[in-house]
Amino acid sequence: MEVREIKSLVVLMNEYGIIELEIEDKKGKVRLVRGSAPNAEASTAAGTPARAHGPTPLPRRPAPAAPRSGGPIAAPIELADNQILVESPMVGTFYRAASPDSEPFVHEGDSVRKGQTVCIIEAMKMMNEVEATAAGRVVRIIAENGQAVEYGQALMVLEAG
Amino acid sequence: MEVREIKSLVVLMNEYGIIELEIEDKKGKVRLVRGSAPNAEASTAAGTPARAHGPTPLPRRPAPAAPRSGGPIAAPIELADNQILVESPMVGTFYRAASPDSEPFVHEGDSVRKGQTVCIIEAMKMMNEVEATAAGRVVRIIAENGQAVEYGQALMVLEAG
Amino acid sequence: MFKKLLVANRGTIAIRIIRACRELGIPTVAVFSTADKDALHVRMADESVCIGPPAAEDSYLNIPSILSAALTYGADAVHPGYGFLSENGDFAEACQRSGLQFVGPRARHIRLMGDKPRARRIMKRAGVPVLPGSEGKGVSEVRDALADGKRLGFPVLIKAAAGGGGKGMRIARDAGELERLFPIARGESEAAFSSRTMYLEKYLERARHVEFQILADNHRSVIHLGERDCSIQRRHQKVIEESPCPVLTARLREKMGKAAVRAAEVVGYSNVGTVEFLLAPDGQFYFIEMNTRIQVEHGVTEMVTSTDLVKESIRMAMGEELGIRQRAVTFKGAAIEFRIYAEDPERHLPSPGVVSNHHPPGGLGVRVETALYDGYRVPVHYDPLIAKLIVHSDTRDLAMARARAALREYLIDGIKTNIPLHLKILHDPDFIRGDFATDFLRRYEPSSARPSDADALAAEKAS
Amino acid sequence: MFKKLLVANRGTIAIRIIRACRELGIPTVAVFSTADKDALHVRMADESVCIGPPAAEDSYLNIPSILSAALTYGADAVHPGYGFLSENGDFAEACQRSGLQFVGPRARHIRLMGDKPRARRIMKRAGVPVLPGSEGKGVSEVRDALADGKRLGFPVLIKAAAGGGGKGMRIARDAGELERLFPIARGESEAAFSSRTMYLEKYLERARHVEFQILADNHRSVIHLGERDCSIQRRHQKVIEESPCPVLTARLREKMGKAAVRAAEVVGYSNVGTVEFLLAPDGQFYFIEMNTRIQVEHGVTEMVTSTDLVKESIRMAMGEELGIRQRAVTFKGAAIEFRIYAEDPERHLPSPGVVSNHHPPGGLGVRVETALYDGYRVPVHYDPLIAKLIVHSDTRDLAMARARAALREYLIDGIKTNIPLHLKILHDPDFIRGDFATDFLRRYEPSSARPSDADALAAEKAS
Repeated sequence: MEVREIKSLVVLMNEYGIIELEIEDKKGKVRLVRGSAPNAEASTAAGTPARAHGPTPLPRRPAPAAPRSGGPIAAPIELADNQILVESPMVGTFYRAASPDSEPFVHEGDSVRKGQTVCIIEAMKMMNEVEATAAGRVVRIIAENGQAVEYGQALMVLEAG
Repeated sequence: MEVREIKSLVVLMNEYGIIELEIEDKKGKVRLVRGSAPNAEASTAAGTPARAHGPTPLPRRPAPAAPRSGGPIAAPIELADNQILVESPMVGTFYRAASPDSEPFVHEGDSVRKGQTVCIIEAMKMMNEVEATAAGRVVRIIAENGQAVEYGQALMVLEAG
Repeated sequence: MFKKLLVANRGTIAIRIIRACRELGIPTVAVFSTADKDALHVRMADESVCIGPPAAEDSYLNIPSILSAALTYGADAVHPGYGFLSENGDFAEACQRSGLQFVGPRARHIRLMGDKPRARRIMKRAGVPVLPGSEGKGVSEVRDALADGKRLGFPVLIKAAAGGGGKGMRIARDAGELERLFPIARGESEAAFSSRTMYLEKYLERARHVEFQILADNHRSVIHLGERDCSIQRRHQKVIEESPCPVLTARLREKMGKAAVRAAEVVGYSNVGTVEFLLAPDGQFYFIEMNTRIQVEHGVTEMVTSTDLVKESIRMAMGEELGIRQRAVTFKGAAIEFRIYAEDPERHLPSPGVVSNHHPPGGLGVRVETALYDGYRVPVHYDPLIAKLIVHSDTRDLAMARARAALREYLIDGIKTNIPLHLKILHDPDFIRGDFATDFLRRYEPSSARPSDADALAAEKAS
Repeated sequence: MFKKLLVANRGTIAIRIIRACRELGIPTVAVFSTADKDALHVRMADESVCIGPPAAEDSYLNIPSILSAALTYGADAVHPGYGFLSENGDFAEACQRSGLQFVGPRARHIRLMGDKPRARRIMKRAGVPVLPGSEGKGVSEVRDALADGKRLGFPVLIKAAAGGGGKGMRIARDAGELERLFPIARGESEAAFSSRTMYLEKYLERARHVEFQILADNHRSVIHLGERDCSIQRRHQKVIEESPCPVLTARLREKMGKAAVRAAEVVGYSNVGTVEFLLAPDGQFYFIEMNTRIQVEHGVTEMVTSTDLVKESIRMAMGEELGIRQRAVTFKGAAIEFRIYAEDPERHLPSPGVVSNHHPPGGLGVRVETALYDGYRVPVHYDPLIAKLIVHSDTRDLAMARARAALREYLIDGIKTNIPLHLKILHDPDFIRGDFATDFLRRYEPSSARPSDADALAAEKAS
């Protein structure tokens, strides 16, 4: 699921007053919970003009699960006790391989050593290698190849073992 | 206790963040409860300029015991089951007697018939007689002679029997 | 300077008056009904008095209660705001008799302008163009109405002589409709104003509502502060007002402004007032009535002329002289007001409730007049106008851009508002071009609930 | 027109820039640190990107992160706001190298004006009066400083050549103080700017801080938009700014304005900028420095000149021409800005916390610029400026009356603010008369904690 897809879900939730939304597909699971339902009934009634004209959803109170896509404040990714996240150390573009022709650094199911390069973040034309912070198995690759990612955004899930 | 005295108490409470205040003296008992403490810590810290310069206390949420003096929204007057209030039917000036030389219509402790005149509200130079809505005993006269009263303001407490 | 001023109103206009008094250093007394005990104007005023139960007749329209409050609390002036008692000659007179300065015109001017056929006669004599219509004191019988209708040619508008707020108003497109609708309109007038007297006016197609702001002192100086185009109306409610009117030429503005000043001068009017005209597509304009009070939409004139009309109304009431001559009045940029109503924007039903997430817009050229606050319960008893957003910029296009940005920022939860409707209008090509008349908003009526002609056209008479 | 603009800032100025972009129809990208995930600018922008952890060096001062965000999200322009990277020549240059239009002056102008002794030399050559002070490239050794001090006569002000924000600044009242304080100031400069180069300026008693707003296009047209008096300062913070300066004559305004324009013209400056002067009690004025960015207090100039400076800065950056000539610039009324800081008004300590009961004032001539909302947690990591209240009216007296009314309405709970201090100042007879200099606020320091001369006088250099 791409950032823009999640964003449009969030807009939908906001417009139609959905409080909780859970989607599970082959790419993973997304669970979005709005802390309160500020715009549900009131400002954005049915028949509201399109988003471009519509009121900007402002925060009521900083909800723990505020509707942000990606990033450290994203929809929470549920981790088992023996799982850790590989997070983006910077803003940039996520690549799974060193070049378009190369093989991805890792696939889901692969085992990795601590310090092994698992992906690249391109920022300012520089390719920054992201290393596994611990040995383990790649159980899920969250980011899409070529996707814009922000600081702290979850890229992969590693499982110890 | 006069309206202006209560008002200054309310201002004090607001300025120093007092939530609840109870005063009992020979004239009666005043109990003021602030539903929330909006200005306590923040806008009106110690050393705030005098009221005339200070921020206007605005309501946070309509508190059930909002700090208003007199009137139907006044500090709640606690009534026993067999007690009722005589309330002002209009805005005006409360008088206990028909003229400055006359005897008051009633004193605390007096028994009254239903329909008996218990006081006068002067409004627009007209003297409006206020009648007891039930038979009973005047257990407390709340309003001060010559005091400005508003619509619905509690004037006296009657006790059945 | 007044010692103390009683604000005989509630909501946004009460806030507006209290702010003006604070700037002038005049202490204020607010009055309120038991339904308004938590209202913002009660908290903002220096003192406040409960004057009665929720029903307006028993509180905000209760003259003895309000006068008693003013006298008991030591006020020497009363500002009526708009609505309620603001155009009640008896109230103005009772204030003066009680030694209270009424902030507004003299009682006889309120009464004169409240009698619509009489106002028409006076204006006609003074050379102010009026719409062709019933002559004399009006008509009460269908027979006379039919004669007038034939003389004028259809369509005609049936109006109540004591009218206001669109009550007793119907459009008749032929003699048959007139015969059918006249008794209905007269019945409404009897119910609302205890008056059977009606009058007919020629109905103008595709007309705009263009009104001029008047400012007059007690020393016979009268100026106008330009116009407001209030054509965007829904039934009895103006919805959007702007200044300048997008189609007015400088020449026509001068001509209409002079007519408006003449209308006030001829009766010796004082304080603030508004002369309302219909502007036909051919550039002809016609007096319809004069409102003898501050208007809801006074803010747009304040923005383009840098004048504080509420402070001026108080200054005039204190007998001060107008400090400005007509030729010194200048206009800067364009201002648009958006009335925010607590209503379902689709179904146009009132939407009372408890306000949450109140986040008004701010910044350059953005002015909000509101009595809302977080946690406030909008009462069911009164007008659903809860806020006014006024934007000001160099041009109408820039003001519209600013309005779109501001309305997107505006958050009011807990109740429904017409903010989405305003955003739709701001993307309507005809509105953007300035090409509209008083029937513009009919296109945004829900198709299932499109009102009858008669209803929609009553919009022509919004106050 | 820019395709997309990245706002490289936070707080009120980020909101201000986003509003301007909305009006211009330019989509925006907000950047934020993890401490600002719930900040208003993040919600208001069309897109937003987390660029790092709370510490400013790792997020809002992190040039690669911000550039990467701009390129990754497809922006073609960057607005730096004020503070953070707004006066960093390397950032401006890096933007241009990455194909991003930097909304501000060229990198070399930022660098030139950032080198204070160099700016002084250029201004002196151009005939702009500068304070007597160190000549050439400045001084690094106590011995040279003492020689300068003797030549100038005491008191003197020690300043850092790369200075800003009051760092490395001390007043020396005699040679002994100079000898003692110079190494301390130099140490501060080394720590803050990695520079040992200092310079001395003659210290002016009872001077006012008067600055001129410059607007310049890329086609060598430069105008000024009048002055702002920013004398009400506490240590490194301006607290109240107003336009016009209460003591400036029309003649002096013209003279200072011309000097300010010349300062910009002589270097070929473009975009918005501010030329700061000290105005002595005898009417002499002296260039102190030029700020090469939008200022916090730009709003007061916007009110009195009806100019949208942020929109203008974006227009200039797109290469558009100034649409207005100097003689067409007119000034209307008086505007005053009150900076609202999240701080204890008595002890001047920052007061972070969760905002509740947020109720900003509104109405005619009242403008609020804020990034607050109910429930927002003011973070500890950044500047405590949380809002700006700007009032505008016909005269300074009326503006002060409006400010008193507005500040009484202003409610912000959950944190302490300096609103009570503003109300005190608005009742101070000297402030009311306009009779003050940069040391005015010392009288409101808590007596127990009255800061040393050196600290208080560093106020002279507030940015």
